[in-house]
Amino acid sequence: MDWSQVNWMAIMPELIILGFAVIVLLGELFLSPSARRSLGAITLVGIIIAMVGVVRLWGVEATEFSGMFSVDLTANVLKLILLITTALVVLGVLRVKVTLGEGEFFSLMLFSVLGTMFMASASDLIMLFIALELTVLPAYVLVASKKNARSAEAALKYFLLGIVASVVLLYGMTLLFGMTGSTNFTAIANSLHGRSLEPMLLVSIIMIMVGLGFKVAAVPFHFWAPDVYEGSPVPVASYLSAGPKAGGFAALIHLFPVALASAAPVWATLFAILAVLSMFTGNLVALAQTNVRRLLGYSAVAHTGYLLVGLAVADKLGYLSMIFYFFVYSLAALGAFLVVLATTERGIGENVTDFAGLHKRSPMLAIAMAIFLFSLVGVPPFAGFMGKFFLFASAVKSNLIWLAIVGVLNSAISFGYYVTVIRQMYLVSPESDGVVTVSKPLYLSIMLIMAAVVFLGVYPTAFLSIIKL
Amino acid sequence: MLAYYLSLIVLVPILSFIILVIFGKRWGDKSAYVSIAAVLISLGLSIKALIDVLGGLNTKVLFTWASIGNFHITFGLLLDSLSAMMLVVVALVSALVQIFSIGYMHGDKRYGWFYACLSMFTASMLLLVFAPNYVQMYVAWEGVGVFSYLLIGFWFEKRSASQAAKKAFMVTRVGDLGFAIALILLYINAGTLDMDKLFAMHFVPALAATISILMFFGAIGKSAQFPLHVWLPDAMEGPTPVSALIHAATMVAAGVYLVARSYPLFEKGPVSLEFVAIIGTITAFMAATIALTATDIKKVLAYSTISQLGYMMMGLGVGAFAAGAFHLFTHAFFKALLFLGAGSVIHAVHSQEIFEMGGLWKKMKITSITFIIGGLALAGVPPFAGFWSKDEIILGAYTSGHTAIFWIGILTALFTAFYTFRLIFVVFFGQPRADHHGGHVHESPAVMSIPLLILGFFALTAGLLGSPFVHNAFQGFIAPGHEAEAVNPFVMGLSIAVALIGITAAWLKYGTQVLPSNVISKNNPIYKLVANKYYMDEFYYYVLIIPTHAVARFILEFDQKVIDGIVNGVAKIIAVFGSGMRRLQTGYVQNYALFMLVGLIILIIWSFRFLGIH
Amino acid sequence: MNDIATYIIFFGLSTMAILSAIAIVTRRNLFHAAMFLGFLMLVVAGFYFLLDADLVGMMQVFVYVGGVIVVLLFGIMLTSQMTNVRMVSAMKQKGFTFLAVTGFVALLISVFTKVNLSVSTATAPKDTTSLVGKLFMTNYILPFEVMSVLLLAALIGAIVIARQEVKQ
Amino acid sequence: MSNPIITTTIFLPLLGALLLQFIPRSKANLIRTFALLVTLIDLGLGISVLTGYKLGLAGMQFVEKASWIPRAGISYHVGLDGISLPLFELTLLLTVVAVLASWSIKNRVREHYSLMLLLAVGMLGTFAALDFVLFYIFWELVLIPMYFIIGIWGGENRNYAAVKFFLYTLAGSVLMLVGILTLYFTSGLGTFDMVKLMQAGYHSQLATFIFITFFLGFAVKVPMWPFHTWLPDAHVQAPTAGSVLLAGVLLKMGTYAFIRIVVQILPTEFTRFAPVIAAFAIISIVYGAYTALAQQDLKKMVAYSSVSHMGYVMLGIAALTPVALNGAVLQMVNHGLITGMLFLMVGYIYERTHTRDIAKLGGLSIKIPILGGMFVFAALASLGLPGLSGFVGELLILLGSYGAFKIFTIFAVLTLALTSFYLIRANQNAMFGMPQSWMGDFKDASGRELISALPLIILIAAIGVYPKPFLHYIDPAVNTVLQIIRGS
Amino acid sequence: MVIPLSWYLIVSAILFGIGLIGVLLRQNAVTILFSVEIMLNAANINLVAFSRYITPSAISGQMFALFVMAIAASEVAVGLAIVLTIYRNIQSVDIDKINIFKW
Repeated sequence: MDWSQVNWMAIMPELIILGFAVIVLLGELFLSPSARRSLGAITLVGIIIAMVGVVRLWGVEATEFSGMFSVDLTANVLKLILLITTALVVLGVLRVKVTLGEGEFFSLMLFSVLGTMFMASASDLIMLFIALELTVLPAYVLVASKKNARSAEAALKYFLLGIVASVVLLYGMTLLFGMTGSTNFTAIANSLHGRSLEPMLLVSIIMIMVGLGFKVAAVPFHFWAPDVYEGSPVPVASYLSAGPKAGGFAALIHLFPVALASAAPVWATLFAILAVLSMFTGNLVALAQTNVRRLLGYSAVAHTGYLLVGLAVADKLGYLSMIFYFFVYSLAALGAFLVVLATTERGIGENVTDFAGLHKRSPMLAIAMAIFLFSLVGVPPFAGFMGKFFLFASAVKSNLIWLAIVGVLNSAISFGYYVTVIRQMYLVSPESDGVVTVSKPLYLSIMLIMAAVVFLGVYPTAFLSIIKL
Repeated sequence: MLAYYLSLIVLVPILSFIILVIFGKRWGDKSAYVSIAAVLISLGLSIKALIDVLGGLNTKVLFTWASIGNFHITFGLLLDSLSAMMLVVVALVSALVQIFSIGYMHGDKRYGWFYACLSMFTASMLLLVFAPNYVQMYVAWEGVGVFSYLLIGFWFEKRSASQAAKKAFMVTRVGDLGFAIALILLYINAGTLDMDKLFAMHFVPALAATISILMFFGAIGKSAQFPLHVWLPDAMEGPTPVSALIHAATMVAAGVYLVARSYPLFEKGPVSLEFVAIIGTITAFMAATIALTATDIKKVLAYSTISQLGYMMMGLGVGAFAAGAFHLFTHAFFKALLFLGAGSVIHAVHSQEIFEMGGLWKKMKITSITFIIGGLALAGVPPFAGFWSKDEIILGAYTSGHTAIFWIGILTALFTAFYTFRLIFVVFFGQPRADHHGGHVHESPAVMSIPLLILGFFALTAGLLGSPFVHNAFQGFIAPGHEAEAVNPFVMGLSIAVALIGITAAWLKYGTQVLPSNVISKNNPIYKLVANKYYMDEFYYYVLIIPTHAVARFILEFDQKVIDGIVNGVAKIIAVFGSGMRRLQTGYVQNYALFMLVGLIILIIWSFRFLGIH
Repeated sequence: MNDIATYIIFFGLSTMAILSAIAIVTRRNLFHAAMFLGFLMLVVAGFYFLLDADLVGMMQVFVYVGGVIVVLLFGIMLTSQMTNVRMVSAMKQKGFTFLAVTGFVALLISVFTKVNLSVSTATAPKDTTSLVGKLFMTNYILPFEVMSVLLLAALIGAIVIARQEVKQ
Repeated sequence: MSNPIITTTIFLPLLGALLLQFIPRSKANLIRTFALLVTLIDLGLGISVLTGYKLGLAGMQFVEKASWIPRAGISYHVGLDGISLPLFELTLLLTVVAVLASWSIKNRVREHYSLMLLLAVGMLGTFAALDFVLFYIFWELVLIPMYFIIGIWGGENRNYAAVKFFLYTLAGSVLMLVGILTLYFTSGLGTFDMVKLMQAGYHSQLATFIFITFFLGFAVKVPMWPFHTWLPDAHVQAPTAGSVLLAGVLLKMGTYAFIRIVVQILPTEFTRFAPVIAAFAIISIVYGAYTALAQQDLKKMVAYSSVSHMGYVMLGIAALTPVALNGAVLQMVNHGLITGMLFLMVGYIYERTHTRDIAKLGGLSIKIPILGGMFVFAALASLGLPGLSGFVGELLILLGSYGAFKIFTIFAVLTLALTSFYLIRANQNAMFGMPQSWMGDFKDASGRELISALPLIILIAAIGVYPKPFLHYIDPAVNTVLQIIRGS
Repeated sequence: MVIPLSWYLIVSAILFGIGLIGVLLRQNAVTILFSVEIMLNAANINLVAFSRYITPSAISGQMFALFVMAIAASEVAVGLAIVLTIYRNIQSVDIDKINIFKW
């Protein structure tokens, strides 16, 4: 390998993140406790610089490192989404006491982000698997970072199920490797091209699907999600609601349509089934929830269902719609979690009823939360609607009208639980009149997300033209 | 110019209405003058119109009310002999009633509103009379209905009054549905609702008959024909001048006017005329029998009105078009007179029960005399107005070969004479029965008695216009095509005879008490049947109203339990599913892992089975 | 190595692997279980050698037996009593688990027996160690680097949550 | 495009709502006045549209078009024709009325008016939108403010009603979204532009499916039996202004959408299914009338009467004759005015009596003659009294429908008796009779209340007395619609 | 090359299944980690066997297996740390005592 031929620019964003992760980690070691406060800001700077790096790679289509790593539009967009949401999380927790030392916390987060970025660019099974582990291992740690029983339980569940899923994924990958003799996506695709669908391939596909389905919390591999969303420290839950999933979807988008293209009819159908199961399970069970974070956890499951519609469609429109929806979903879900963060920071509980009269105690938080929830329902003019619009459009275009119908009906059902929060915020009078103050960065973060949710709902072209939908 | 003054006939009362709605409350008693002035202007212009028509004018003023594509609904003013005659009658009676009301309604707290309604009622009625097409007819028809509703329910604090108003509105509305359907059928089959165009068209007799009969349903309701007459007696809850205006001269006559107006259409389907005749006859007879037993002065008059309206329908039905119209004309005067007279009496004795009155002759000379004139006209004693017209109708039945109708008509005439004079003898003669009124009873003020006198004059003379002495000038004017029959001595003699017999019988029983008071036992089933108005109200109550409410309640129940139950049920099922599936999330990580494994296995097996891979 | 010997070795290894795996899962004494795990790793290393994967076999011995097992033993000693642990968790899913797992394994086996892969008859490279080393530095440089980051992250992560808070 | 008056009219309330946030919460009167001012200016703009509208022309006027989401063939495209213009104006008027009607709201005033102004944006946009996606967005946009208006200022059972309203209509409309998408992909035109879709003439195997989704979406909104049960709850629980706008405008969105979208884009399907629609319509008519008759709650009665009245509109639409369709459009406006006024009166009365139980009321015409009188007036208009606007619409609908649906039309006519029955019954029991003993002294209509009702009264009377000028706006547009139908 | 490829796969499948049973049934969190290790080894047997039989010259399967080993090590490290935290909180590593979050 000729080192000079490596396009270092291609992994520049990753290198930046890695660099900042190390810097932040070292900062924890060498800085005074008061100076460590600035590590969050440094992290933010790092992420923003990485964003610049991603943007500079716009339009680049390259495969580097012997086919391990590829840059394309999808990867770039997903990385950008990941970086944006992570930046918003970091901004949000800037003045929040995090559960570990700042340096540890942010560096672990950056490591996880790094893994996710590699997942988005992985074009080889080995790379994908390692990147996936890099994504989740720091995430397990972050979940456990509060070190109390709740945090530890969430972490343990996440971890145990996570490694089982990883093993299943790995086993599926071994079978795929055995079938094709290669770990490279393109090579796998070439090898599979024209071959009939063998049972082993099918088993392999399904096992891979399980592994990645776990990452994106698709039913029936979703069980960790509600428990973890409820049990992990709120800043971590905020991060989990958006970031790591990007990796899962990136992997799905790269692995299935690229490497497994020849089996598309099979896995498309399977994804449709998972989509339907996820939508129904997530939405129906969420109806019975009283804890806001748990509710958002189930809602995340349901949204995975919507997102999988893009894979069930199995065409470009489907994938791009999925990416768009992923973005708007992440924003809204993250926003909702940040609102929960803002309230829990002020000692307000996490039950739906604890939101009673929030409109009075903090009008802006309430408005923001309402907008996020309406966006999650998919009511215009918020971004969630536009996301669903394109997603279901792609389903209809591929004659999956039934799936679109299931999807839209589920959106309607989902209002049933989102509204319980809205109802508490606006229709019920507060038990305490105390004004909920929010730290400035967190407030800024929430407002930025709110603006984005409204803006993307009103003028989605801004984003669509970026992803060339 | 013509258009202006014709439209003013309608517009002036409308203007009065608008003014009174806004200022009536503030102006109080003075409101009357606005309304009266307006109606007098209308009357004057109507008379001018009549004179113009007598001078040969026959015109139509039209303007488009609504147009869709090339379908135009026009509104307009149709002036011909029939409408001119009606205009004058309506305006005249209305004017007199309004003047009378100054006295009668004196001190009422909703005085302005009363006159506003009277104005608008008059306007609606005039608009109806003018109608050159059925839409306008229908519009005015309903307008008349609603203002009669408001006027009957004028004393709406009284439960009975508001009930009566509701009943009047509802019952006439039921009839109107027939009218509405007729309208639709006309539009569908002819593409127009203009009368002259319709009358010039050719219709299949069956269709024409269907339409005519449906249209006649409207008349049945409005003109209180059997079986929809039940509202009119109750409507006596309204102030008496209202009864005089609405239930004598104008609104109830609208049905007759409708049939008269649509006569060419009815003639295209002759069956419909038979139907009209039969309904008219039944109504005339039945109402007359009920009137025999009624003891409320206004109720007696109400039933007599129904009966007389039946006569008019009978006349129209048997082909005596002119006679029917003529009776409409004469009846307007004498019945208004009788009602106003009754009003005067009620005003004086504060009671409507005839057996609480008596001996009023001495105290209320003008009222008594004019009332007796009215009674004679109603009973059909020559030369009073009613005689000439009624006789013509019976004659028409006779000559057209409707023998049964003829004899029933004669019998009804007998009853009419009897109940009329029963009323007169009981109320005006004999001893005052309720002494506590005695001392205060006195003649009504001039504003009340003068209208009585004027109407008395007309009741006396109006019939002469259509009498053979002037060669049936009225009939010739109204219906050039339907000249009156030549005088038939047999028929005329018979009708005079029955009138006199009836009066004598009444005198024997109530004037002198020669006849025992228990000629007919009150327990006699026939008496009971009649006294209970043939149980028509009960019939409607049990057959229509109760079932309607029951159905409504059932449907509501169905709506809440079944339809809304399904809606809520779906929501509940979804929620139940949710809480059921929630149980899968046991909290035990190994359960989760097992579920994942099971999911994996199921996916594999499913795809082996259904994706055709082996 | 003749064929029969190969067979014997394979069956021997297989039997030992399966038995030790069963032992791991069924032993009530955690220390014994750990020992069996170590033994299993060695057996698996035997498979690797049988498959001409010298380096992988060596790594198996070093990493697992020398690394993972030791870490696991630390874990055992830190967290709980080693002997007489309760076997089956309270969840009533024993029968169903056996059924499901057996079904799944049977399914896998039936797939494996039916599969018809084009087996290459080429011989494996003899010196995998240098080849692997070269590949790590060339084609696999990126995963290798990411792997090191992963190890770093895991290490830090393990430390930050395992350490006792001294501040309080 | 040089003078984007429609856009300005649609979005002015949004600007107003934003500006409203700068007025301190405590200055309730200033907030009210400002909101009133905004709606009045908007109404003024609307009137200038009305005067600028060229009569007798078919097709859209004041068309404004701009690129929006070009990749998906979605554009910002608004315009008005003779069908949408009256509804557009009605919305503007009723918004002013609603602002006046909610003057008495004391709590959370600023939120209330902000939501009301947002609601106006959605309603106006729905009627003006000529792009499917834009239409859908406005259509849904209405839900959010309405949810809050019912939910915050509603009656006892407001939460249930608000959620039911939202969920039910949402469930209907999301299906419609699938229909819209199917239409888009099967039309092959690659556009969501309604005008283009209308002109292109749509044929597809999936047309029936699309029709059904549209039908469900719109039928819920109208609402047609059996999708109506959200309505009584929502109407009854909503505050007065909410009820006025719900009944006055929101229901019209459904019928309007039937004419604008189903009839014009799926003419073949519509004609095929017209008898079914008519059957649903007639069931709504009869059913609504019966349920209204059985009501003890004045507001519920008015609510159920809406089901019945909207059935007439649907019958007129299903008939697809020029007369019936004209009648249907006119009747939409009429129903908006009349039922709006009925709800207004019921609301005002409730503010005084604190009960809507017909059995507990009585003699209100004595206690509060002006309000009582106006209620009677509205009730009479509602039962189709000639000379008032309800009659004209119903007459045209019935005249026009008979040719298409004989038996149905006869039933519709017969139901008029029931309509009178329940309204007259309400009149009699609530307005007439002696006042109940528990009643204290009530103040009669204040100037503000009178002014809020006055435009409605004038319009109801004006349309009833002389409908020709109003039909002048509607007729050419209806003709265009029918040409599409005939062309298919 | 006398042993058919499928035999290795079968052994791997059986080991995988035994590991799975351990994960699903054992009560002790540490034992579950053991069981996961069994499964990882099963996967690695696959990788190496495939590498030998399918692509003997390119040793990508072996490379993969090496990476898996490293990953297994890091997973064990993190996993044990988490188990340790649990132990500190509830003085037990019984998996069925970990049940705060449910439904």
